[in-house]
Order: sequence, then structure tokens, then C-alpha cells
Amino acid sequence: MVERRHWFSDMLPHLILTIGVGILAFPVWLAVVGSTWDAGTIANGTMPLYPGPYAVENYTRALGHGGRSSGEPVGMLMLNSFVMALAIALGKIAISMISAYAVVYFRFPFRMAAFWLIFITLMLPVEVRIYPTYQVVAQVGLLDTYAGLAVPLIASATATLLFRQFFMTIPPELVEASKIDGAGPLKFFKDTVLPLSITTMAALFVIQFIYGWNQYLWPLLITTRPDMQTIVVGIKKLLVTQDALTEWQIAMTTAVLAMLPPVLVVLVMQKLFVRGLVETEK
Amino acid sequence: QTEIQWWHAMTGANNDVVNKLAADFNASQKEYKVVATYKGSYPDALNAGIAAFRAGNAPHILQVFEVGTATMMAAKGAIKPVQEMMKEAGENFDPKSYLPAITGYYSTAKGDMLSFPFNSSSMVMWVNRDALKKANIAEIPKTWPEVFEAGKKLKAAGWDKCGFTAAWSPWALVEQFSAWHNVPMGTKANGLDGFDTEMKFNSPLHVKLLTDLVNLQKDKTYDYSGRGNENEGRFTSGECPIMLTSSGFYGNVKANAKFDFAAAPMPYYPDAPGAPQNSIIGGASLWVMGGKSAAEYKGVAKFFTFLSDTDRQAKLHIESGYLPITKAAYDKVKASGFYKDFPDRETPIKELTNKEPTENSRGLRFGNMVQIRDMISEELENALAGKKSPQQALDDAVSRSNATLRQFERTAGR
Amino acid sequence: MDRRTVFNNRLLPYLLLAPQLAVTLVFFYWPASQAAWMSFRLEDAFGLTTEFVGLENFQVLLRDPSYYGAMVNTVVFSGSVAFLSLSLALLLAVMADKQIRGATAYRTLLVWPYAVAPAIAGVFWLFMFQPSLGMIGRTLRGMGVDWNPLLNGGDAMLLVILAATWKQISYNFLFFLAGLQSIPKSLIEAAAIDGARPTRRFWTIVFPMLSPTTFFLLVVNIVYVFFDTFGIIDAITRGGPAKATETLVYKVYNDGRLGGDLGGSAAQSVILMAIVIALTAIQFRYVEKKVTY
Amino acid sequence: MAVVTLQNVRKVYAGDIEAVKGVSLDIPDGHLCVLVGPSGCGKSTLLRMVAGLETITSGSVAIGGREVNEVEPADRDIAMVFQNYALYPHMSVYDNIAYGLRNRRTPKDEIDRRVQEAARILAIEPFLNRKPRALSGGQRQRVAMGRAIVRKPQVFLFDEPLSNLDAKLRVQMRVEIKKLQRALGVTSIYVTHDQVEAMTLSDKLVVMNAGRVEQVGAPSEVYRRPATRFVATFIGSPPMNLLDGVVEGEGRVRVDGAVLDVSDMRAGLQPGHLVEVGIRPEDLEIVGSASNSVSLPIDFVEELGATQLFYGALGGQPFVVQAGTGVVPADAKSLGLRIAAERIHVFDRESGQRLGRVAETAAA
Amino acid sequence: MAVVTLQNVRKVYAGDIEAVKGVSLDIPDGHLCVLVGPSGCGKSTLLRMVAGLETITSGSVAIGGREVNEVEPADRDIAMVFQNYALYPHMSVYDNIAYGLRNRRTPKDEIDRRVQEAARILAIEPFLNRKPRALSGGQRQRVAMGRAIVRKPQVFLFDEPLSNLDAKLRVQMRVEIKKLQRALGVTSIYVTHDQVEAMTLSDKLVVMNAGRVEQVGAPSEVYRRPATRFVATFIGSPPMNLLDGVVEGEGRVRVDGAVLDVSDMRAGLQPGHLVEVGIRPEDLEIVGSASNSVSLPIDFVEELGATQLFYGALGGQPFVVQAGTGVVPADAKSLGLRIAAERIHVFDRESGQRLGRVAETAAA
Ligand SMILES: Nc1ncnc2c1ncn2[C@@H]1O[C@H](COP(=O)(O)OP(=O)(O)OP(=O)(O)O)[C@@H](O)[C@H]1O
Ligand SMILES: Nc1ncnc2c1ncn2[C@@H]1O[C@H](COP(=O)(O)OP(=O)(O)OP(=O)(O)O)[C@@H](O)[C@H]1O
Ligand SMILES: O=P(O)(O)OC[C@H](O)CO
Ligand SMILES: [Mg+2]
Ligand SMILES: [Mg+2]
Repeated sequence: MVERRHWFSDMLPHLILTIGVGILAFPVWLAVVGSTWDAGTIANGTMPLYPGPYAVENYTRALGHGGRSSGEPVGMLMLNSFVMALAIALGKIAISMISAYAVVYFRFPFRMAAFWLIFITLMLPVEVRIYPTYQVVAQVGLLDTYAGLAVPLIASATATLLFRQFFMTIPPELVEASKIDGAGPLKFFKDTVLPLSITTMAALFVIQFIYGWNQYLWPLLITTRPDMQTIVVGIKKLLVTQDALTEWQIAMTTAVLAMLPPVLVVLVMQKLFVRGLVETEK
Repeated sequence: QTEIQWWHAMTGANNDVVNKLAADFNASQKEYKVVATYKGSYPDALNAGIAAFRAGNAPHILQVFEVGTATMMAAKGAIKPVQEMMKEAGENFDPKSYLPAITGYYSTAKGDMLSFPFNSSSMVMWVNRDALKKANIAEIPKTWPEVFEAGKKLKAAGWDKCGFTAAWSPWALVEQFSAWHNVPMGTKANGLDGFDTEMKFNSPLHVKLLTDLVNLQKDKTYDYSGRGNENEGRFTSGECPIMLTSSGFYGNVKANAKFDFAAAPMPYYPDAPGAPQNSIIGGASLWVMGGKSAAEYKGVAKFFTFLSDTDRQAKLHIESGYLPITKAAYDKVKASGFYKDFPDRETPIKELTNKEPTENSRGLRFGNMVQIRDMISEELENALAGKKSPQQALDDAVSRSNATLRQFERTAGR
Repeated sequence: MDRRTVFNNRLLPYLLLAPQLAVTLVFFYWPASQAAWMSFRLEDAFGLTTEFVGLENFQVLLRDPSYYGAMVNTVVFSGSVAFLSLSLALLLAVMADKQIRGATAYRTLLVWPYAVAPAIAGVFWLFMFQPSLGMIGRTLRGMGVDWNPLLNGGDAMLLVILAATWKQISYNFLFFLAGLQSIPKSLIEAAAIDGARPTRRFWTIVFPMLSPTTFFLLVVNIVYVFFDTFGIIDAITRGGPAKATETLVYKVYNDGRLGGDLGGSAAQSVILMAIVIALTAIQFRYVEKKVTY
Repeated sequence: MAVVTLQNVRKVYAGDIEAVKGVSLDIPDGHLCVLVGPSGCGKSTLLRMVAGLETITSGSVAIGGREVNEVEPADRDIAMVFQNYALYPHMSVYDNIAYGLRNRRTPKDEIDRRVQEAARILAIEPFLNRKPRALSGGQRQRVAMGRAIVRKPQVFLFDEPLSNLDAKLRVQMRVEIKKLQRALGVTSIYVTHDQVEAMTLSDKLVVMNAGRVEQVGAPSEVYRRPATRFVATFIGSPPMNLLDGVVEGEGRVRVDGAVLDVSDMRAGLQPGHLVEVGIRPEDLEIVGSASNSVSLPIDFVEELGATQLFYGALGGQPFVVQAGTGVVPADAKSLGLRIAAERIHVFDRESGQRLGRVAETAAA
Repeated sequence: MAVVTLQNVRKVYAGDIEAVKGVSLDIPDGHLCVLVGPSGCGKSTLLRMVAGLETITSGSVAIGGREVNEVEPADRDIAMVFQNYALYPHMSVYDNIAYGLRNRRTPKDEIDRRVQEAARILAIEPFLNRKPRALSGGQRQRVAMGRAIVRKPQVFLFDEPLSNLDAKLRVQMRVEIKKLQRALGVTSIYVTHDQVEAMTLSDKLVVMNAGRVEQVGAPSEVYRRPATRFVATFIGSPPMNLLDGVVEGEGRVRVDGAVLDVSDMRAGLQPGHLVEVGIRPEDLEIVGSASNSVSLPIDFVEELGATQLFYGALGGQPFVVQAGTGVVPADAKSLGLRIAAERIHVFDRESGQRLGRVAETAAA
């Protein structure tokens, strides 16, 4: 558009965006810096704004032995987080995809009832009914198992709704063409719906992976064995609250490590992630 | 090999001690394996234990801090009394071998010892001697007014962010304070004589302390440092030169403080009749959870016997700052001349045995005491933040505590 | 009108629905009904004795000033986080939507906090603002600001609000950006021809056109503040000091902790679930309406 | 290749929408039958019942003499071309065409032979390995055709197959479809709402309106003798002019003061019977300003190149005249019009039925 | 109301796409100028430069004598109707129309008066309180028009304003736009890719191709004397037939063995010069099978109602003839064609330029 321009109005967006980027990055920068100094420097409040010489020591210790009180190596915690996140992401995609398929491509008694049963759970995270859910998981013997970490969290309406919406955008003529071409429901699912959903699945995978990785209260409650703990919970254990000092350098090291996988996933899969996010929610 | 789960709340240096104990026990025999798991703070560990029990997944041994005692005692079906277990397992166990204050605290009215004493502590006043010197304070203050005075001097000498502070505020400012001044925290010998107790810690003396602190908070002569471990950090970093906390903090001070420090007795109001009386024990004991097999209990019993070993107890005391819980261990350390070299390491024991305990200083046994501590903390915060008058805050704390006590009374399975 | 062609198998749809329904029933409806059941009962910590008490838990709850305190906290907290994160995100999105150099780079640099776990975000902010060792906390104190989130409820609230806002900006930014980009260019052009200058264009065309996005984000932000911020609060303030940062969800957790008041906690769960279901319904109706927009 | 027979076919959708209200139709072997009508008149519904994509509420559909009401689409031996082509976006062109054969377990080399042949006929061989999104609209259309012909079905069904193409391409593909259908000789049903397409393609033209058939016939027949006012205005562009009239007597109608002779008018109509008189814009003879002519003041002229459209009004009703370019001087303010008696259509004003002579109508 | 003048206007988009390659144009006050051309030829770009929505790479645009290259859209005193109407979805129809006036701080009652007047002219008074989404396509189109006319600008700009409407409505709205533009007398530029729309609407027709102007002229002029082969085939449907030919001598061209007389042919063309001969399908005279006629074997007939299209090939090149229905017997297998010398167009085979007589072309 033909517009009157002014150097200030040209610079303003850059200025504001740079400030925004700075504000968003600053806490993480401090954490990174924190992960490269020793306990004393941090505890005395004399940590500078630039990285120190203890990076290797801190990261080796976090990955190898872990914090003093928890004593669990970060590697193992990350593996648990990874398994949990993966199970949640894949599980959610699998069950919500087929249930959405049922709702969209079939008409059967109680279809709407089933849909509503699922839909009501849309915005009800496990936190609201945390103790009863814990009790139920205990009753079915899933404490301290990957299944216990993942399965209760894969019951979510969001993914089902997303797939439903996506399926509704598949032209109905494709079903009709398939029918005329002699494909039944399972064949249609396998030959057409599945391949068409690949990007949706990938996008959803990114989001759910992050969701799973970032879980906190749930794994905190249902894992009792240290070797089942996840990394996000592990950090909380590093934040000692009594009698001893927090090993901030290890806590920060662990936090940086814990943040890395999901942030990398977001950065690498940015396009898919943004698409998935905007579609899931709308 | 039978696995024995031991959930605990020991952090920092004490955490190393616990891990070492488990490792040593595991190395000493082949039949059992003790797996020590850190479950977070004392309340977190207790919470995890309760939740796990409800889920049918309780550990064998649960470390519960002293104020959880009533909760555990009331849970008749959930626990296995230690004395009984030791007997069944054929292990030697004599409650009388422990310091009386400890035995009394963890035994029923009938004298059955329900839990195994592990890390008993008392509250002491940690001081930064270097700082005192700089502020020209010759003597470690003994009374509250002296502490206030010292705080002011320290402030003037550059410790302007914090003259003195106290960790575990409800423990320090209400529980130990009551016993040390021989005033009741609650009725019925602080609950030792039954669950139908009522709180009393809004007495004039209690209000006096809080009023003083509220006034000093204004210029940070006293500075409240939250409910977490900021206190400890501020002491070791040198920010706060005087701090009340557990004697069990020793290992961590030693590791982190770069100055000359000492553990002094808790301060008292000199005008309070009978003060100082005696302190009550803090720290925690080990509870054995119910519903396990005989073989497992046997392992637990073996482990406890292992822990009671006199040499081991003595070492524990020296390394961690917790009390030598058996008389034998105390005697042994004393005999070694350790206290001559390090007189302040005897401070907590001296506090504990300062006088013959009274109704008000034998111990505490309030139901839902863990929640009550939160209420007290909240009301202290309200007062210190100036949102409520000290009197009002303590009155509210008392009435809220009483409501909780009533609820506990209703549900406690007796 | 649904003009979709369907398959007419009888059993298959039920089989396809079964896994999701099973998981939902077992891990949602069963616990939810347990919560309802527990809300009528009084239990000891270990669940050894239990007693039916009718509506007592609800009565106690509704008489408890700290419940209303938690409500106020929740409103203040969610309102502030929603307002701050929405307005900052909108500002950033509007800037990033301009045809400027490096727009994609800016976007990348603005999206990643989404991936940070709330609990970890909490740890970061605690690390910054801890009064005695946090870099900013100390700086503030050094400047003579009485920064004391350990004692001052306002400071503590501010801290969790900032942390939660920080975490939420990326999310809102993405949606606003998508919303801005989905506004047809021709509308802006039509407005320009109609004589509206950029600022007026923003307030009369762009902003109203974003209102579905804004409304959606409002709902999502409220839900976010309700639940996802648990980790932030737990890491930074644990609801303190003096319950100043205890939100409704944190209270559910805290009251049920130590088995102290499971009935009361369950009663709170029941009320919360009702609130959230109502929110969902509102949003759903709105979404339905939006389809025709 | 087969005869398709519809007997009194009805479709009621859930919610009591009667989309098709009893249609009977015979499509001879090898014919191309076009269903045309305004949007929502039930064309697609009818076609989809033949395809088996909608259940038939009542009546019967037979293909090649076999009633197929209960037969699955896959087993009806039909092929269908959709408006949006419905190509499988994730499959190559080759796979799109081969999919139906594969599902029928046709041997591999047979599939290959047939796909190659179809591709050759449609000149899409160079694209066989592409995905549909890499094709232009016209090319996609061809692939859709390929998918239909490769199966050598008994019946082709087309649902507005050209309406996603631009005008030029539409004309071109229309010719190609017609040629192909001729060459293969497969019975076909073709749905469109474009009357030009309908006219040009059909062997048999079916004009539908509101779920019913208004007229069936050869396209020229439908154009020359529309059975109803609806058909008269629907077929032909610009549409037939309609003027209110009153029967004066046998073969004579009074319109706006003037009396017109009408050669095709049913006997026995009472004078005073209210009618509408229809005259196609191109059926008017333009005479200087002779007597016995009607004068039309020109409001407005549109230039179409070969012809011109003159807009005006007669008796308060809009009236359009089409004439070859150059016939009317550029500065003319009005037209003198003469109307041949045999070019006048008369419809009942109430029912909209043609009031042509009965014998002749029956012969059509 | 104003003259619009474009001088050597160029537009190069980022990425070196030269969308408009130097266009000069004069649009007299009150005229309606239509830009027509295939997709991507730069029509919209040109229009948007006049609107100020795109910057001008080089050249100048003047409205009413004032150069506006650097003037913001808001200050150019223009109004624009977009293809998708660009109605503000969150405002009522009234507010949509009033928005431009409000931005200019027009007094309230003046706004009301003008909006009501525009609504009356466009017959959208009943909808003034509705939101655009509650309107049909045609109604939205009217609102977009209303928004343009209410401001009484110097210039109207239209970018394919009718292409989102269906065929019937398009014809109707086209007539209305023309009438309205006439009545208001506002200089207008109208972009379309539909040649019928272009022909019928324009006072001045500009045919564009690949960023350049191919021909400017009155529509009938462009139809009768297309300046290039491109224009010849672009304007007119079915398009002009083109046959390869060779100049035989002055006024004579050999096509497929036969020699044709051509009356409009540039002097001085060397015999042997390669040309293309263009003949419009409707310009052929159909003679039984007289001598001196060309015979076209009929491949295929399309029925259009009033006319018929006969498809065949001459000299291996496709050839279409349009004739009134009934002129050719239904069973005819071939047509005898005669072509009047003055109806033949000749183009240079290489450059595509018309090889008409120079004097006459200049006069156009
Ligand atoms: N699945 C359905 N459920 C209910 N009503 C339907 C359904 N499908 C079509 N209809 C209705 O039936 C009528 C006929 O629809 P149909 O699609 O056959 O029309 P059409 O002639 O093909 O129109 P178009 O030219 O717009 O494609 C319409 O009124 C339509 O709304
Ligand atoms: N913003 C842009 N950036 C780069 N190239 C562009 C841009 N806008 C248009 N073009 C290119 O400029 C050329 C002319 O585009 P323009 O939109 O003017 O064509 P048009 O004649 O209006 O076509 P249509 O009939 O499809 O609307 C096209 O090749 C197009 O791809
Ligand atoms: O720090 P500890 O282990 O001595 O325990 C302190 C208090 O007694 C806890 O209630
Ligand atoms: Mg249809
Ligand atoms: Mg364009």
C-alpha cells in the first residue's frame, strides 16, 4: 500500500519485538548462566550475567548422578519423560482418531451420547479430580508404571474433536468414490483417511508430546519409585525446602536439560506445531 | 532378596548419611535390600506415605517427623507398632535404652513404643561468630531481648537485610517457645493425654514474642524468611547472622558456611517464670507400615537393630547434629571427650535435659498437627505482614486449629 | 444439515469408540463419581474409617473464608494473567504481522516458551526473583524496593502472575498472529480506501475481527490459569504466604494433601468440575456460532 | 452397457424433506441423459440413488434390467465423476485410476494395460506419476474421467463434472466428454444446472424442478416446445420474454392492447382465459417501423459481438430482443418488432402448463 | 468525476516479477473502461496501482490531472468494489456503507441521508440492519456497490465484482452496474476476465495480455477488428477460427488449397508471407453445396437452442461454424460454406499482428 513512512514507525516493530524476545529469553538465559556456576556463587547472590566455568562439572553431575537429595541421574528421568510423552502422544492420536472416525463416518444408536460423553471431558484436566483419579489408578494397579503415567492422560476430547473437524473437511465425495471403487470402512480408513491425516497426526503429535513431557502433578503423585520419576518432577525434588540448601546450579542444569527436548521439538517442527495448535483449539 | 522400601525426607548432608546407612546395611548382609527414597519435605513424605497406603502401595518404613506422630498413632490399622514387630522378629529392643524424652514422645500412654526413633533433634540458635565479632557483640545473646539488641547492632554493622531469623517458624516460635517457657501450647499435656485437646498458644507470652517480632520485622532486625529453606541459605551465605533452627542443620552448615559458627541454646524471656524450662525433641522417627509379610518385617527389624548399634548412633550424632538417641551412644560420645572440643555440639541435649519436663514440655501430640503448622505459619505471616494484629493472628490460629482438632477427633479411629 | 455419506456397519463403530470410551469412563467418569461420592463423606487420613455426612462438606466449604479467598485469588490471578498475556501477545502479534524483515525469525524467537513446562517456568522465575539470591530479587532490594514475596502476598501474587504470563504469551501470540493473518487483506485495503488511517483501521476493523480469537483465548487462558499454573504456583509460592496465592485448584490439592480433608477437597472438585463444564458449554456454543461467522 | 430404468423413485430425507417426488425415467442403452434444473431441485439426489449412495425411499431403480435398490454401490457396475473430482489426493494419478481395479483384485498386468489405455485416450500419460495437486483443473477432470472409464462400467454417472472449470475449459471438456461417451457407448446420466451444457450434451434432456420432472425430450424439442413456463424460462439465454395476455378467441391472444395470432394454441380455450405469452428474444423480426408491428423503446443495449441485446419493456414487463450486430442502427431509440404466429408460446397463467395444441404436443 | 491518465506504468514485484510492463491509458471523464485479459495478465495489479494499494514501480498515475503516485489510497478520492466484496463482517450493512463517510467526519445527518439514498438506489433498504453474513451473494454485491457510491468519489474501481455470483445473477447485476454508472457518470475502471462482461459493459475496452495492452477501443471495434491474434481469439465465443494461410497476392490468401479474397489486407505484403486467417464462427454463410464454397465435414453438432455449433476441421485445423437452428438439416454430414471477403481477418503468423489496411486501422 502507498503509505507515508517515517523512520520511527519503521523501527517501532523491531524495537517492540526485540524487547519481547528479550523478555521471553531472559529467564532462560539466567537459568543457562546458573547452570554454569558453582553453588557458592549462586547462594551468595553474586552470580554474574555471563556463563561461568562450571558448565562441564554441573552437566556431568546432573547427567551422571543427579542432584544430591534426589540422586537420580537426569538421563534416566529424561528417558521416563520421553516414554511418558511418547505414550501419551501416540495413545491419544490412536484412540481419538478411531473414535472420531466412528463418530463422523457412521450413524448408530447412541452416537451423540457417546460424542457428548467424550466432549464433556474437553477442558477437565486431571488436576480437578486428582485424588479420586489417583485412587482409581491405584485400584487398577497402575501406580509406578508407564501405563499409569500415560493412560489416564490420553482420555482427552481435544484430539477427538480435532480429528472430527479434520475428517469433516475431507470431501464427502472421497467416501463416495471409495464406495464406488469397492472400499469398505476399514479399507477407506487405511487407504485414504490415514494417509490424508498424516500432517494432522504429526502436528498433534508435537503438541501432545509437549503436553506429556510437561506433566507435573500427575507423575508427582503416581510415581513412588525414583526410577519411574519424570524429569519435571525431578526438578521439584531438587528444590529442597528444609534444613539443607538448594543446589541451584544442579537445579538449573536439570531445568535447562528438561526444557531442551520440548523446545527443540517446537523449534524444529514449528510449522506443524503452529498448525496443529491453531487447529486443535479452534 | 527381599526389598525394603524406606521413604524419607532427608536432604543435603543428611541425605548422604541416609544413603550411606542403607548402603552399609545392604553390604552387611545378603538377605535384604533397603531401598532409600527421598520423597521431598517431611510433609511431602508423610503425604506420599498416606497416599501410598490408601492406594495399597505403602513402603515398609516411612520417616515421619515428630508432629506427624498423632496422625500415625491414630492410624491403628495402618501401622505396625515397632515394639511389637521387633518382638515378633525376635530382635532385641529395649525402649528404656533411649533417652527418656525420646521414649516418652513415641510411646503410647501404656508405654508401648510405636515408632523407631531415628533422627531426633532439638532447636538451637545458630550464630555467625565472625559477624558478632564485627558488630562488637562479645557474648552470644541468651535472652530474647539480647537477641533483639544483637540484631540491631548487626544491622548497624552492615547486616541491614536481616539481623536474625528463624526457620520452621511454628516449631520455633510456638512449639519450642511454649515448652522452653513452660507455658502450654494446648490442653491435656499438649495432647499427650488425649485427643480432646484445645489450643492455648494465644497466651500473653506468645503474643509478646510475636509483637516484638512484628515490630522488628519493620526494619528487618528480624526478617521472616518463609517456610522453605531460604532461612538456611541466608545463614550460610552470611546474610543472616543469627538463625533459629534444628540442630540437625549441622552437616549443612559445616559444608557451606565460610565463617566461624556455633549452636547456642534458644533464647528466652528472662521475666518469664521458670524459663528456660526444657526443649522438646524434633526431627523424625521411622514408622513401620502395616500389612506386610513376616519376612519383610524381619528384614525391617534387622535393619533397625543395625541402626541402633551404639557406634553407628554415635557417628550419626557427630556427623549430622542429630541427637545420640540411645543413652549408650550419648555416654560413649561424652566419654570420647568430643564435647570438650566442641562444647556447642552438646547444646541440644542440654536443652532437652535442662530441667525435669513438665506437662508443658514433655512433648506434643496434636492430631492434624501438620495442617495446624500451616495455619500457624499463615497467621504468623498475616501478623508479620501487618495484615492482622499479633493477638488477632494468634487467636485465629488457635480457633482454626481447634476446628481441625475437632475434625480429627471425629475421624481418628479410636 | 449433515450431508455426509456414511458406512452402515453395525458393530464396527462401537468397536472404534470402545478404547476412548473405556479410558474416559475409567479415568474420568469413575473418578468424577468417586469425587462426588467422597464429597458427601468424612474420612480419616488413611481411609480407615468413613462416615456419611450429607452436605456438611459443602456447608463447611461455603462458610470457609479461605475458600472465598481462593476464589478471589483465582479471579485476580486469571484476570491479570489473561489481561497481561493477551495484551502483550496482541501487541507482539500486530508487530510481527507487519511486513517487516525477519518476521519469521521473530516468530520463532517468540514461540518457544510454549514448550517450557509450567513447573520449570516457575523454577526459572523463582530463581530470578528469590529475594536473597535471585538476580532481580536482589537488584530490587538493592534499589530499596521492599521486594518480599515470602511475606508480602502482593509480591508473591505478582511473581506468579508474571511467571504465568511469561509462559502464556507465546500461545496467545500464535493465535493472534493466526487471527491477524486470517483477516482478509482486502478488508484492510477497503478500509484504507474508505479513508481510515492505520490506528483507526486497527480499532475499527482489525480488533473487532479478532474478537472470536480474543474470546476463544480468554476462555483458554482462564482454563490455563485454572489448571496448568499448578506447577508454577507449587514451584514458586506453594500457595503462600498466608494463602495469598492459593487458587481454587491449588486448594483442592492442598486440602486433600495428607488426607487431611479429602471430603472437602472432593467437594471443591465437584464445584470446580461444574464451573469448567459450564465454561466448556459456553465456549462450545460460541464455537458453534462462529462456524457461521 | 445397459438400460437404466427409474420407476416412481422417491427420496425423503430425515426431517421430512422430500427431495425427489416420484420420478420415472427410461434411459436407453448407450444414451446420454442430462438432468438439468435449478439448485436444490433434486438432481444430485436422483443421481446418487442410481449410484447407490443414497437409499431409495420408494420406487425402484434398475440397471440392465436388474433392480439395484439394495445393491451396494461397488456392485452396481457404475462409475461416477464428481463435481470436485474426488481424486484421492495422496495417490498418484496412476493409483487413482487403478484403485477401483485393485479393490476388485484385477490382475496386475491387466490393471496396467487398462490404466495405460485410459491414460492414452485422455492424453494424461505424462502425468501418471504426479499427485492430483500437481495438475491443473482440466487435467484433474481428465483423471476423474480416467477413473471412471478404466472400469468399463455399465453406466457412467456425472454430477456437474465441469462446473469447477473456467468458461473456456468448460466448453472444451464438454465436447470431449460428449465424444468419449459416444465412442465408448456407455449409458450415462449427467447432472448439471447449466442449460447450455444440458442442451449441447444430451441425447435425452430431463428438466427437473422441485423434485419433479418438468419435461423430458430431445434438447431441441425442449427448446422449441417447452412444456411449462418453468422450462421456457429455464432453457435459453437470455430467457424467453413473458407477457401477460388474455385469450381473445381461437388462435388469438390480446397482449397489452395488441392482438397476436398464435398458431400453436390448444382448441377450446375460453375467451378471457388468463395466459402468459412467451417469445424468445431471438425470435423477433425487426422491422423499420412498419405498421402491424409493435414498438419497443430501447432502454439499453448490450454488445455481445456477433449479436446485440436490446432491453426495454412492453406493457410494463421487461422485454429483451436479440439481433445480429449491425441490424439495428446505433442511434435507434426504439425497435419495430414483428412476431411470427408460429414463434409464440402460450402458457396457462395459473398452472404454467403449455397451452399448445394437444395432438402436436402428444407427438413430441 | 475525473479523467484518469496512466503513463507508462510499470510494476515489478519483489522477486523480479514484472506484472505490468508499461501501460499508458487515458480514461475520459465519466467513461467506463474495462480491463480484460486472461488470469495473471496484470489487470488487478494495474487497478490496484490506481487505487494506491500497490506502489508504482515507474511511470505515473494521475486522477483528475493530479499525479497520485505518492498519495495514500484514502486521499485519492476513489472507491473500490472487490471481488469478495470485502464487507466488514462485524458491521451492519448501514455501518458498512457509512464507514467511509464517518472516517471523513461527515456530519451524522448527512451520513444518514446519503446512506439512505444509496440504499434506495440499490434496493437494499430492508437489509440495512443486517450483518453481511445474513445476505445472499447478490445482496452483498449491492452493499459493496453502496459503499462505493455513497462517497461520491471521482473514480470507481471494480475488480471482478461479479465473479462470485452465479450465471443468472451475474447477467442481472451487470446490467444494473452499467445503468448505475451511467446515471452517476463517475469515471470507472472495471477488471474482468469474462469477455462477455467486458463487451457488454465497456465504453472503452482494454485487452491485456502478459502485462501489456494488446488493444484499446470501443468493444464493437475490438470485436470487429481485433488488433492481434490474441485479441481475436480472446474476444468472442466460440472463438474465432484460425487457419494457416499464405499470401497469394494483394487481397488474396491461400488457405488449404483454396484461395480466399480478403478485403481488409495491408498492401505490400509479399506473396508467400505466412499468415493466419481468422473467421468468426457466425460469419460464415451456409450454402447448400454450391460451387465456390468450401465443404466442411461435420464431426459433431452442438445444440444451443437458437443456434447450433458445427464442429469439423479444415486443412487439419479445427473449425467451428455457428448457424441458426433449422438452417442446416438435421442429417447433414457436411456444410457448404462461403465466406465474405470483408469478414476475413488476417494476422501475421509470426508476430500475431493484424495485417489489416493501415489507413483504416489508424482511423479506429
Ligand atoms: N442429506 C440430506 N439431508 C437432508 N436434505 C438433503 C440432503 N441432501 C439434499 N437434501 C435436500 O434435498 C434437496 C435436493 O438436493 P440435491 O442435492 O439433490 O439438489 P441438486 O439439484 O443437486 O442441487 P445443486 O444444483 O445445488 O447441486 C435440497 O432441498 C437439499 O437441501
Ligand atoms: N504480491 C505479489 N507478489 C508477487 N507477484 C505478484 C503479486 N501479486 C500478483 N503477482 C503476479 O503478478 C502477475 C499479475 O497478477 P494480477 O493479480 O495483476 O493478475 P490478474 O490479471 O488480476 O489475474 P486474475 O484474473 O487471476 O485476477 C501474476 O503473475 C501474479 O502472479
Ligand atoms: O529439621 P529436623 O529434622 O530436626 O526437624 C525439624 C522439626 O522437628 C520438624 O517438625
Ligand atoms: Mg447437486
Ligand atoms: Mg485479479
